Amino acid sequence: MGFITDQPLELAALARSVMAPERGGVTSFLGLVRNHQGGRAVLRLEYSAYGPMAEAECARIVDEAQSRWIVAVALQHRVGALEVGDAAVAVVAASAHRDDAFAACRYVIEEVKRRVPVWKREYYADGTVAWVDPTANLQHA
Amino acid sequence: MGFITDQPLELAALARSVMAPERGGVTSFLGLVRNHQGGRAVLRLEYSAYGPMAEAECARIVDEAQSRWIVAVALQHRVGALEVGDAAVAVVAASAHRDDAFAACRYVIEEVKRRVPVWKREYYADGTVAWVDPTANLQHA
Amino acid sequence: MLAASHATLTVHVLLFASYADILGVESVDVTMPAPATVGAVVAHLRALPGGNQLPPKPLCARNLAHAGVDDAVADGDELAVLPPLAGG
Amino acid sequence: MLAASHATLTVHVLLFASYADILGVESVDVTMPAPATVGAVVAHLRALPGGNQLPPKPLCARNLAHAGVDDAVADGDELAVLPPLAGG
Repeated sequence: MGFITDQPLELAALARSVMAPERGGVTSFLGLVRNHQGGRAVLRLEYSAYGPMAEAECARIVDEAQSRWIVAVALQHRVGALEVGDAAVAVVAASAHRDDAFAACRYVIEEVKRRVPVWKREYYADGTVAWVDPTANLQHA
Repeated sequence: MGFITDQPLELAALARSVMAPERGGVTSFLGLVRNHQGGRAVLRLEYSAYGPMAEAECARIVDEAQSRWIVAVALQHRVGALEVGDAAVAVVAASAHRDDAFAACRYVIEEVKRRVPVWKREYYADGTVAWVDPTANLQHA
Repeated sequence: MLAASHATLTVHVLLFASYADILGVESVDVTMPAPATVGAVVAHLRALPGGNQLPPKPLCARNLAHAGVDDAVADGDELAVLPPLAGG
Repeated sequence: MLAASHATLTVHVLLFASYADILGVESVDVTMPAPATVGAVVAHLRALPGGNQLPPKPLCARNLAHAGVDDAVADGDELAVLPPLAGG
């Protein structure tokens, strides 16, 4: 199962891939396509990736989290055409200790946003289209 | 939908109950039945609750989280006979900001463990049975 | 009536999990001189057969909310004595 | 051979998203005098038609890993110039 996929993300399936009887705490994060961006209504969007690097960077981030905490991590980022409300990214961290599960889950989503080469082209209700630049916009989930 | 249920917990359904297009960040926590407790192998267990108070306390905790952060929270705790690996508690926090989603999710699971009147009777591989006392055992997820 | 000191109150006590095992009952009505505190009801329970296995200051809830041992109880209250919580 | 200063290297440059729009291509091979840095390749790209719309110090990746503008490039490297990331 690759980290980058053009299929809908299934949180339950991703969670099952890391859940185990010795890991009693499972923390997850879903990032959904929001219906607004910088005050404009978003109709739909397209995610694209630098695929080989995105896979490599996701693998590095997961390895880092699994080295730093006693945790099993699953991660997927969706690309292609997404609708408002669709999940764009899913992270699951399972651990015997919920401190580790929460810390690893948070680390992974922060690093994904900071490091994984993915871009987002948004189609707005007013007919305009734009590549999203989060560095020019303080509002993000 | 009550906070206390004797039915299997469904994370996806719980998440759908708070997901919305204006809430782009969804953090969740699942607490699973572990296969060991204080070094002993656990076969199965039974959760019981002081039902009316557990419902009231869960409602108070969710209200507190929703007052403190801009977030929508869903919470369920399962009671009855559970097997190793089953989810005993599920928390979902959805927000426009992932800081709020993570903080609220963490707050809710900590307060549930601290305040909600639920007890756990464990059946061990060696034939013994015991009420679990987390205050006598530092190892917990 | 001569004095409030003759007044009594009755509290409906609930016991759970290991505490129900200790006392052999899941509920009991306790009638005490009024006024009374949560701690006074607990002291009454600890004088029952097996009750000395209850801790002197257990976790308690009055009318579905956590209560301290110094909190007052009123006639008709539901007082739950809660073993260490193990949810989550 | 007389001098290393005559040596060259060729880097396979990838452009994405808004940067591909700016330069009108998604990949281009750049041949430069060796040795060279990531920054030197970017300077070369900024001299192409439309290239002045690229920032002087964009996010870059060399052979699938993030790289700084002062990092060296080698003949045959894949150098990706990355617009602001928007994943998650």
